[in-house]
Order: sequence, then structure tokens, then C-alpha cells
Amino acid sequence: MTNTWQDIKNANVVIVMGGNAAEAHPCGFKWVIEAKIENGAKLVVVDPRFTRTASVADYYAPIRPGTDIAFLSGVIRYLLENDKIQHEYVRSYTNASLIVKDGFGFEDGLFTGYNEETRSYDKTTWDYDIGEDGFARIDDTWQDPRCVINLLKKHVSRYTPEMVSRITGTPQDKFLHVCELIASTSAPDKAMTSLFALGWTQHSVGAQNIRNMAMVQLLLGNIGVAGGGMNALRGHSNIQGLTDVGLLSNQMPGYMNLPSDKETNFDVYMSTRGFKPLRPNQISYYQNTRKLFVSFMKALYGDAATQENNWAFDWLPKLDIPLYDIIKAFEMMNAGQMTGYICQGFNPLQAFPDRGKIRRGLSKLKFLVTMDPLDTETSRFWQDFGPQNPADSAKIQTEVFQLPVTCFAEENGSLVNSARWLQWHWKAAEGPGIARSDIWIMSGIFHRLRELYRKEGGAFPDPLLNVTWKYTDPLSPDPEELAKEMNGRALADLTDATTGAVTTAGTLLDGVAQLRDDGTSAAGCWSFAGCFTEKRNQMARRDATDPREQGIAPNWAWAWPANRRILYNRASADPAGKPWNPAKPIIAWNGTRWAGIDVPDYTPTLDPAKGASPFIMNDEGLGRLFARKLMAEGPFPEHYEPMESPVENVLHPKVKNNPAARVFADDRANFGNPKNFPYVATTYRLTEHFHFWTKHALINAILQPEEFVEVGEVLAKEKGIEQGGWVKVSSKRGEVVCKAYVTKRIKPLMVDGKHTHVIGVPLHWGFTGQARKGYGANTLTPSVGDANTQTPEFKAFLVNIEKTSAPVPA
Amino acid sequence: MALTRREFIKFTGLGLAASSLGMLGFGESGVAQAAAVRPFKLAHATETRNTCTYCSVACGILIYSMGDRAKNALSNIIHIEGDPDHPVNRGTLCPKGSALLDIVHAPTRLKAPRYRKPGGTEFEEVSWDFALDRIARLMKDDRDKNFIAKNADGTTVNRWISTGMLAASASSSETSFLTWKVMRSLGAVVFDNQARV
Amino acid sequence: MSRPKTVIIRYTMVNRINHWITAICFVLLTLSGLAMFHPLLFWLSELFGGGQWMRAVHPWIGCLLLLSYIGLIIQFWRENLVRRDDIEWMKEVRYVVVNDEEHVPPVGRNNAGQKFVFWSMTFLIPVLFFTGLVIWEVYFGEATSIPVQRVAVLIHSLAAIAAILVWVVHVYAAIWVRDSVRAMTQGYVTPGWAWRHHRKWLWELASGQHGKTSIRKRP
Amino acid sequence: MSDLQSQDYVRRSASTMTPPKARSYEDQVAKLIDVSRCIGCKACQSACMEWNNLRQEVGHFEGSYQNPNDLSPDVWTLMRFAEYENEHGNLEWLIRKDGCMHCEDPGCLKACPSPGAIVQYANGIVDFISDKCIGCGYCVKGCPFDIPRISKTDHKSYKCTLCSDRVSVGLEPACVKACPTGAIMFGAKSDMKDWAQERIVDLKSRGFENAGLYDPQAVGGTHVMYVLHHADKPSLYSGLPDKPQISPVVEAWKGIIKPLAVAGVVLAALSGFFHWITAGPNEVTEEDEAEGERVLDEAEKTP
Repeated sequence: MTNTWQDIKNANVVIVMGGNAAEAHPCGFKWVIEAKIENGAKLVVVDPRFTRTASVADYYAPIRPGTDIAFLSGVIRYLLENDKIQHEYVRSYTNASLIVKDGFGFEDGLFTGYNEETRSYDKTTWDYDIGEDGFARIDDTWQDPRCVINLLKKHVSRYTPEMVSRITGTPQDKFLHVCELIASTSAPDKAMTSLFALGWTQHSVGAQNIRNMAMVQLLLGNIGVAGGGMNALRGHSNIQGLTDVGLLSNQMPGYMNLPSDKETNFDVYMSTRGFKPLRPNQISYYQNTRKLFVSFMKALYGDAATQENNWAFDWLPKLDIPLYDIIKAFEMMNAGQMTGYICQGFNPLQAFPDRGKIRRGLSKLKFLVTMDPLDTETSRFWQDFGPQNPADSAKIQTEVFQLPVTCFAEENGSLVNSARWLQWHWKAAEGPGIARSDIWIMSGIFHRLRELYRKEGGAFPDPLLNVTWKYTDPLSPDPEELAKEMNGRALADLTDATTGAVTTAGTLLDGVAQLRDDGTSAAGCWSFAGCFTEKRNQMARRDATDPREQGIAPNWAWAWPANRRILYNRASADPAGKPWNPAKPIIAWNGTRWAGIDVPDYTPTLDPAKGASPFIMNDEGLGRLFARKLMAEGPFPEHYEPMESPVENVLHPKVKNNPAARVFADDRANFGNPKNFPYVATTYRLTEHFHFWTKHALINAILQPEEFVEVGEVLAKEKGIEQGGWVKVSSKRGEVVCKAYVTKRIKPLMVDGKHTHVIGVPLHWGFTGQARKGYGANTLTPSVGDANTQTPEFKAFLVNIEKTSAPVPA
Repeated sequence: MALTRREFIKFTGLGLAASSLGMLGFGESGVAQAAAVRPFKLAHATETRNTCTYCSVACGILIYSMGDRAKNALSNIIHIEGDPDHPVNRGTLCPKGSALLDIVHAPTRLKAPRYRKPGGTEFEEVSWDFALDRIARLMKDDRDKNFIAKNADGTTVNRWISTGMLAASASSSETSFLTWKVMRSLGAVVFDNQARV
Repeated sequence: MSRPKTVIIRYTMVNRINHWITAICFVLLTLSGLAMFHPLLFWLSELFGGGQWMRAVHPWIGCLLLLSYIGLIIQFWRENLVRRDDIEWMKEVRYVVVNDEEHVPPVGRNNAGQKFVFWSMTFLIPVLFFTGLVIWEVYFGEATSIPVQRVAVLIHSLAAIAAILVWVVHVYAAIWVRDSVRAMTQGYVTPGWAWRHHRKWLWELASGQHGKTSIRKRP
Repeated sequence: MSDLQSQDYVRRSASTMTPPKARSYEDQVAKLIDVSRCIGCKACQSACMEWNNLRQEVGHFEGSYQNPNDLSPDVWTLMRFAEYENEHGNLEWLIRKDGCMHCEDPGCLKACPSPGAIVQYANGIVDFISDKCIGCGYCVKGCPFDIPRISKTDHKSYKCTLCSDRVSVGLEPACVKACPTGAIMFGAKSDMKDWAQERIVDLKSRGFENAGLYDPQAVGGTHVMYVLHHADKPSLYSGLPDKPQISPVVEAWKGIIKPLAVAGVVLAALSGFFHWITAGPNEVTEEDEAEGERVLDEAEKTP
């Protein structure tokens, strides 16, 4: 989230598309209701189903799953055609005026540079035209046909309301009404907030879905302002934290990347991370990358990281492919390339696509370790549970360790919420039996491995032997010690260049500004620097004071970066530093410094007259309508059909799906076609359950006891399906037998002249826990991910549905 | 009582317990009435601040446990409700959060390490030492066998791709950092979390 | 009054046992029913071990009452058939009330009042039984709709009140007409009793219409 | 409980004397359920179960999000879901939190035969005192909203207590506290009505011309009220009664018939008594005996 949960109440329009905020985040959704009541806001919901969010919406429009880009590109076309953009914002704060290199183009569904064999792009032309001064060329008058705004205009010109409706199935009048509501926030003092979640990410074009709305928001001037922003409503309690700390195959803490094989040494690695400003006078924060990196390596390896060994650069693993994500991991498992797998609080047998493939993969492992408070399906994949988990235990040679872990109520620590708040929590009781914390278990494994390597030697033990482990109890480090390690310390006396203030060696850092690139500072996660200072554990703060009740609450816990609550908040003021919306200012230039209710996302004393733009993390300082080389499938979003789709791509039949998506051969062979699987299915969560956890909680099992699918009345009638009757839903990959919920809330959509039916598949049931046994929605879903993030395409795939009888229990 | 909307929200939301209920008829006779109604079950329970374990709204919660943390009392969680001071949830909780008690005390909570032999049909309970020793041994054997120090071009890559890990999504950032250190110092790159599902 | 030499068996042992089972059930039902009917009488529930016990046993006693009363119907329905004499008796009922039965036409085994009691109960007890089933929460609480139950409970109450009134008449009559109680406890009446209250019946007995077995000489 | 001061009750079941209201000024509480803000998340159900330690058996999917399927002794509040297509052909998903309405003139209390098993506190809460419940089910018949349910386990009647245990120590009910969107509010009834009016103005401005407050006067108003978008048609919301009232049948049964019947029985008994002391017993005389013996003797003589 760029903004806070409470800040949603400042919106004039709330658009929920690509998510179901009321059901997935009810307590955050209260601020939408608050916006309606306190701010007269309109709530717009665009969703294939009439959800519980839609039930309180002012306007609802249906859409076919997987066609959001067509819809949003149509919105952009509407805004540009009807001149409903915030001109000053777009001109000053986005790259609309920058000129794109010659050679860049788009034709028949492909951008310049496509290589069919590697299914990837040579992105050389996807960049600005750089002048002799080293800066990107610009045309403020928007006359040059190659400036971004004109290329964008051309790109979206195909998305007429007729075309949008033809692709998405959204009736034209409804589409246009949504456009009008969105456009109303192009006024400088009006804001729209976009609330989205997995409804946008879980597509083969997931990242582009989000980019597309971000572009809409930039055009409307809604980024950085109160009641605006792009608000990704994250799923798990600390998934933001895990991402921040870099628990992804290619990540290090604070969004630094692990080196790739091509970055053969430290200098090469740093050379691609210089991020010199692309426009004059820009801040381009990532110029500081070296400080962040070196401080991290000092935290990791302490004295063993030296200038001489390039801060132990070579001890970091390098990547030969972009990602070793989960889809890749299970591909490798199925190919017999993996020996062991550790699942910490994660239940891939339920959570990952193509359940059969997951089960086969796990069966090929030598060992599987699960660490979980609950008896998960994954830890019992080898056990026969009848049709819901058929397994021949004797044939499965995997050793399985099921390790009991304490839960949230039984430990101290911090969690990072969707709004980037680091909130400390406290232990209330001991765990059950001899369950232990994840910290204790990981330390135990680490300690044993280190001893084994000390004793026996083995493959390259240096990083293992040298990683810092200076905890009071090495077998059970205290969470506070770890928090301090992430916050960082001065390793020598550090003197601030401007104020002259000295931070003595050994003390905790107050913030990221104190980091050095000479090895005199250490920080385990630079973006968390300041969360645990000498003054106190900032994450444990519980002062709810909220100036002007604008939803900032700056003294409640601590937010990264630098306790900043609204990202890009410099953009809430006009180029001269006056708030766009005088009723809800965040920061303003008072003549000497930036002051307001939030920590400025800007140099606090930088005069706006100096011309530095608000998006300080970007090298040109501007919001990007044109993404340069950062996206796998193109600098502008383009509508590609889901991998399994009932129709052709009417825009460019030859390029139907995302051309840059990675598809493994066995997965491609497992895609179904509309002849056998004529209906579009989409998976989702219900508000009564949290993933596959709450089926273990009796109350939640009572509230939604049994697996079902949602079927529209028209299709149900066609197929003779009765309310609450049994149905078999099948895809190329498997079948689910469950009850049917025949509903008015899903209506057939007219897509390219044909009625298209959507079937809803909630995903909460498995074969352990208190609720009734279920097959799990991932039995049906295809194993393919988004081209950038490899997030699986759970939201749009093909199935068939038939009336049937109850499954025979084992 | 004339209230503006904004004041009203505050009034009924945060200030409720203090201002409104005092006058609602349970003043002095509260004690007597308490004899007729169910006794208030949290009277002397210990209150602990925590954060809901589910979604990323991160609602503040108050955990009530039996026992006052005296040496001879083993705390047992008896009730969980929203933290009224929390700026986001302001005391509210969703159907999952309201039932947190049932996940803490789920009958399927694991209490001891269990092990399943190759080809086995059941789990057996094992000691922590057995489990961790065996896991460390399996990991080391695999790492020693499959660790890639240099790639075909001779570049030092120091990666281990034959054993992978999925990191938790509800464990603390401190846990994650420690987990990162352990796995990366081994060179593991098949390393992911639940950000996508 | 000298001891009569002859007695007439009015109710057999089976008659009496059946009657008193019915009577006990009726009294218990009245006590528990009234306890549930009017708060002034709720204290009666203590006789049953408290409200829950009372609520639990009332319907079972009701079932027993029905069975028992069916026994009475089988035994007595014939003698309670309404005849022309009953109308004559009714016309002169004012003399009955003032104990002047000489002005009343001779009465058979049962007078119209007794028949009225019999038939009232024959009508009311099944009504009470069936409405009682409808409101028997434990077993039939969900068998019918709530509006039906509301009507049932109203009818049950009205029928019960009616039955209690009939019962009051019945009991008072038994007390008022001396030696009637003995007929239902020891089983016999004297020829004088029969002469005074059921002269026609006595004649019938004398003429042997009912067989000679019911008349016994005292030893 | 016997030590409870009478002024805490304003109504008490099966009590011939209504407790006097000792304090002249006591404000009434109310729960306001704003259906237009409700997202049907069932947090209220969950919180209710958790606070009151209620766990029903895990049921089945029965063709709706409505789970459990109905109120029960272990389900004191329940979200009811209705899919409704309005006159413009647009879908509305009308979701209503069902549960005890805490009527000002409670039908359950009127019907209850057990003294003090149902009480109404001065603040308006209608509470079942289980200890005194005899399990007769009369409250079920008395209730105009079909709320109380009799347990098959302990044969006592159960329903929402409006968390009287929480309210008595100065807290709001569990469902109110939990409600994520503030669709359930709690406070003084007068404040709730004022707030409802503001909500109704907002709803009217959003095109719900018939928005209104559901505080049915036929039961004296309720301490659980609804803001409805379609206050003209409450029955759209899964059968919320359009015109709830205590059934005339129940009114008759618990009203006029009660004193009449008792009077009737007493009168009958008195009539007997007075007949006894005026007319006296109807006794067999010596002559009667002689006549009787004579009749029998004569018969014996005839062959």
C-alpha cells in the first residue's frame, strides 16, 4: 500500500477491482465505509462475481476474468479522449513528456525486440532518447509524436468502449459509467483509491494489471495524495515483512537483488545499480545502493566482510535464471532434481497450482520438513485420504519431518502490515506440548550444520562458518536482538556531514541516513533502519494520536521507510509546494522546509524551486507511464488472454497469450481447450476463512463448513444443476466433486458475441482440520505464472461442470 | 444529545465504554445485576497486546489469559478480542480474527515432532534431537553432493539448488531474517515465500 | 340409619381402578397445568420437583390420562348414551338442585348430569391430547409451525379450563350426593341410594335386566 | 436471583406484579444494525460464539452463505442472505443479522409461565435466566420474530442476551465490538435513533427513497433496530416481519383468558360451597332405604 488503511476514508471514489476487500480485509474495509459516510465517497466494484464488496457498492460492473487490462486501457483512452487528466500533475510528475528512443514500437500484439525462441524481449529500444548531456530528452509541449503521452494515446486508441465490451463482457453503458466515476477524480482536490489484491496478481499478466491502474492513477494525479494511491491489500500477516526481508529466490533484505551469474564480480554488480539521475537535479535515491549493500554485508558477515574481499560478495549465491520460484521448484522436483524441501508455515499441496503435480513432486523428494503450528495437508501428502488425497504410502520414499511450531500468541516479534507498519507483539502463553519457535528450530538446524562442517568439512563452508551469530543464546536468539541487527549499528564513530552529530560506535542507528559504504555501519535490513533505536523499540509504540484525524497516526508502531506513512507524499503538493487538496494536506513547503503530518518522502529541506521531482526512487524522478525495461512483456500494458481462455484475442489473434510468460512443456500440455472445458473458472477466498488455516478453527468451520462452487442460475438451468446439489467440476488437470451454490450473483457475459459463463471456486477446504473434507481448488488450476513475478494464474482458467452424486468416502 | 457525525463516530467507537454506558442503567445496581447475568469472564484475566495472525490489515488484538503470570500458574488463553486503541481496526475483528481462540486451541495443533519413514503409513513421535540431527545430516549430505561452487564459465556462483525452502508468511520479521541468514549462508536459492498465493 | 341388609355393586373393581387412575392423572395434570397457566399457581410446580420436572412429566401424564380414559369410555359409553328420559330430567333439574328428587322423573343408571360429565370429558381429553402433542416441545416442537402451535396452546388452555370446570361439577356432585364416593371407592351403593337417585336403574336391577350378580345380601 | 433489587427489572415473566421502576431517569440501550453497511462477513456470529462459548456441530453447505442454516440454542445470531433483483433489474444482496430484537414489550416474556425466567432490565435488555427456565417453549410461541430456541440437551430456551454480562460491566456487546464496518452500533436508544436518521438521509441521497428505521411500534419499539434501504418492504430481508406484533392468539391466551379462567374455576368451586351450605347434602333417608329394599324384595319374590 502506498497509503495507510485509515487514509482510505479520505477518498472520493474507491475502486475495488482485482480484489474483494470487504471479504478479504473486512477490518480495513471499514475505512471504505467511512469514506462513504464521512466523505460522501462512491464505491465502485468491478468483479466477475457480485461479491460481498459489491453488496455495499454504489456501482457494480461485471467483467470476464483475465480482461482487466482491456478494461483499464479503455479507461485510459476515455481519460485522454475526454481530457479528464490532471494536467499539471501529469506534466510535472510523470514521464508523459519524455521522448522514447527511435525504434521502439508495437505491432500485432508484440513490442519491438521479441524473440520467439526464448519467449523474451531484447529491450534495448524500450527506453528514453538520451541526449548528449546524459539526460533523457523531453518535449513539454507534447508535440513530438514520440513523447510518452502520444505513444500511450496511440497504444490505447484500440480500446474503444465497443472493443472493451467485446473483450471483457462488461456492458458498454456500465463500462462508461465506471469511466465517468473514475474521471471525476481528475480534479486536483479529488482522489480515488485503488484497492486490489490477488484478483489482479494471479494472472499471467498480473503485474501489468497493476501497472495499468497505476497509470490511471498517475493520469488522475492520485498518487501521493490523501485518499489516493495504489493499495495492494496483502494477504498474510507478515508477507510484507518477508518480502521486505528478501525471502524470495532473488532477493536480499530491502529489495536488493542477489547477483546473477553475469555479475561476475562486485564492480560489475554495482555498475548496473548506479542509477545516475536521468533528468537534471533529481534525487535518484538508489545512488546510495553501495551504502545499503555494504552495510548489509557487514551485518551478515561482520569482520569477515572487508574491503579486500569485496565485502564477501562472492559468498552470496548467484542466480543463473531470473527466479527459482515455487512453480520452478516443483518443476525441478518432478524432474527429480531436488532432494529436500522445507516448508515453514506454508502448505503448497493446498496453495500451489496443479495439485497432482505438487503431490507427484513431493513424492520424489528424499526428505520433506514441515514447520507449522497445524497439521497441514502437505505434511500428510503421503497418506491416503480417499478421493481428496489418493496416495499409495508404501511407494512413497520421502522421509517426512513434521515439526510443531508456536504461533503468534506464543512469541514476541514484529509483523509488517500492508501499510508497511512494523508492529511489535508480545507473548501471551506457552505453546502446546513441546512445540518450539521457528527461531529455535532454524537455530538448531544451523547450529548442527555448522558443527558438522567444523567437524567433517564439506562443500564451501565459509559463509556458514562466518555468518554473524553473536546472540546471547546462540540456540535461541532473542527476537529483540534480531530486530536490532536488522535496524543496524554504527561500527565506528559516525559523524553527520551536515549537522556534525556523532553516532558512537556500537550504538543503534537512528535511520538509513547514517549508513556508510566504507564498512563503518551495519544494517541487516536498511529499509528497517530506525525501527529499533537507542531510545526504544519504535515498533512497540502504541500512541494512537492522529493529527487532524487524517489517518496517519505517526506514533503508532513504526513504518518503513523512515516512519513514512504515505509514499510519494511530495506529490500531494503542486510543483511550488502547495497542497493540491487544501482540505487534506499531507506535507507542504513552508519556505524553509517541508512540514506536515507525515515524514516527507523527499529531502526535508529541499526547496521545490530546485526542480527535483517527487518520485525520488526513480532515476528520472517521475512516475512512469512508460515502464522502460522494467517489465517482461512491454513498457505499456497490453491485453493478452489468460493461458486458458474461451475466446481468441480479438486484438491480435496471432498473439493470444502473454508472449513473455514462462511455460514449462509439461504444464503447457496440461492446458485445456474451450471445446472440452467451455466455462471460465476463477478461484477465491471467502471471508469466513483464511486460506487453509481456519478450517482448523471450529468456529470458522461452522461458518463455512463444506466445499462448494458458485454457478449462475442460467448455466445451472442449462446443466440441470440443483441448489445445493452435487456437481463435478473438471479441468485438464483434475476434478473436484462438491456442492453447487446456484446464484443470481453470477450472470453470463456477452463476450465477442457469445454467452460466457463463469464458475466461482472458493479454495478453503482440504483433508485435515475441523471442516468437511474437500478436494481443494488447486486440483483444477493451471501451472503457469505471471511473466514478471511467477504468481500463478489462479483467477482465470477453463473448466467443465456436470451434475453428479455425492463422492464415495474412502 | 446533539452530536455531529464525526463526533458521533468517535463517541460510539472509542469513547463508548467511558461515556455512554455509565448512564445506561447499570450504575449502582450493577453488582446486583451481575448476580443475575453471566459473570464477566475476564475480570482478572491477564491482558497481552498482540497482532492478528491472519491478513495484512494487522489488526491489534488483546489476548486474555487465565493466571496472573505467577510462577505456579500456567497461562492459558481464554479469550481474544480487538484492541480498541489500534488505529486501523479500532477494536473490530473479522470472522477469522474473532475466532482466533479456536486456532490457538485447535485440536489439530501440533504438540511434538513427528517423523514418517520412507514408505511408512503413519507418523511416529520423535525427539527434537532426533529430528534436527537427521535433518541437518540430510541437508549436509545433499549440499556436499550437489553444491555448485562455479558455473560452466568458471564464475564463482556458490549456489545450492537441490534443497529448497518455503518461508512462513505469518512468522515475525525477526524469524524471517534469521531464516534468511541460515539459508543464504548455505547458498540456497530455491527459496520463496507465500507472497503470491 | 340402620345398616342396609342388601348392597348393590355399582362399580366393579376394574371400573374403580380405571377411574382412580384417571382421576389421579387428571388431578396431577390440573395441578401442573394450572402452574404453567397462571403465575399465581406456579408454586404448584414444587409438587413435581420444580419447573423442569413438571414440564417434563405433564405430557406423559397426559398420555396416561388418555389411555386410561379410553378404558373408561369402553366401559361406560353404552350406559351414557343419551335417552329421552334425560331431557325430561333436564327439564326438572331445578328440583335436583334443591335435593327434591321426588319431583324428578325416575333416572336410570346415570342421570343427564353424569352423562354430561362423561361426554364432556370424552370430547375434551382427546382435544387436550392432540393440542398437547402439538405443543410438546421436546418431541414435536419442530413438527408444526409456530402459528399452529399458538392456536394449539390456546385451545389446550381453553379445553383444560373447560375440563376443570366439568371436573369441579363432577367432584362437587360426588360430595353433595352422599355416599356417591363410596360407590367409587368400595364399589357399592345401598338400595335406598339407588331408590333415591336412580330409581329406574333400581327397577331395572330388580327386574333382572342387568343380571342378579350385582345384588348381594350382607352376611 | 432473589437478591436482585426489583428496580433493575422493569418486566419479569409470570409475575403478577410488575416491578416498579425505582429510578425515574434511566436511559435505554439499543443496538442499531445498519444493513446498508453490512458486508455479511459474520464477524458478529463469530464473536458471539467466541464470547458466549457456543460451538454448534459443523454442518453442511446448504445452497447459501447462510451458515449455520438457522438460529439454534448454540447460534444466537445469524446472517441471513437474500438475493434480490430490484425493479431496475439490478441485483441487491440483502444481508441481515438476525437475532433477538429485545422488544420493549417482549412476547416471550408475556408468554413465559415461569416467574423470573425472562426479565427485562431497566436498560431494555430482555434476558433469559436459564436457571428458572422450565423448557416449555411458550417463549417460542410468544415471540413475533421466531427467535428463541429450546436446547435438546438441557431443555432450556436460549437466545441473544445482548451480552448482558458485558453491558453490565460497561462494555458493548461482543458482536458490536467485532463488526468491522460499524454496521452494528450500540449506545443509548435515543442516540441510535438520531444516528439512524443521518444514515437514512445518506441512503436517500444514494437513491434508496424508501430507506428507513425498523423500530416496530406494535411491540413497543425494539432495542435492536435496523436501518433498511427498503423500509417499506422489511420482508425482503429474509422474512423480517413487515408488521410484527405479539400474536392476538397469544395475547388472548396470556391476556383475558388467564383471569377469566381462574375466576371461572374459583366461581365454580364457590358455587358448590354455597350450594352445600344452602341446599346441603343430598342424603338417603330411612324411607329411601326401606323403599329400595322393598323393590328388591318384591323382585326376589316374583319368579
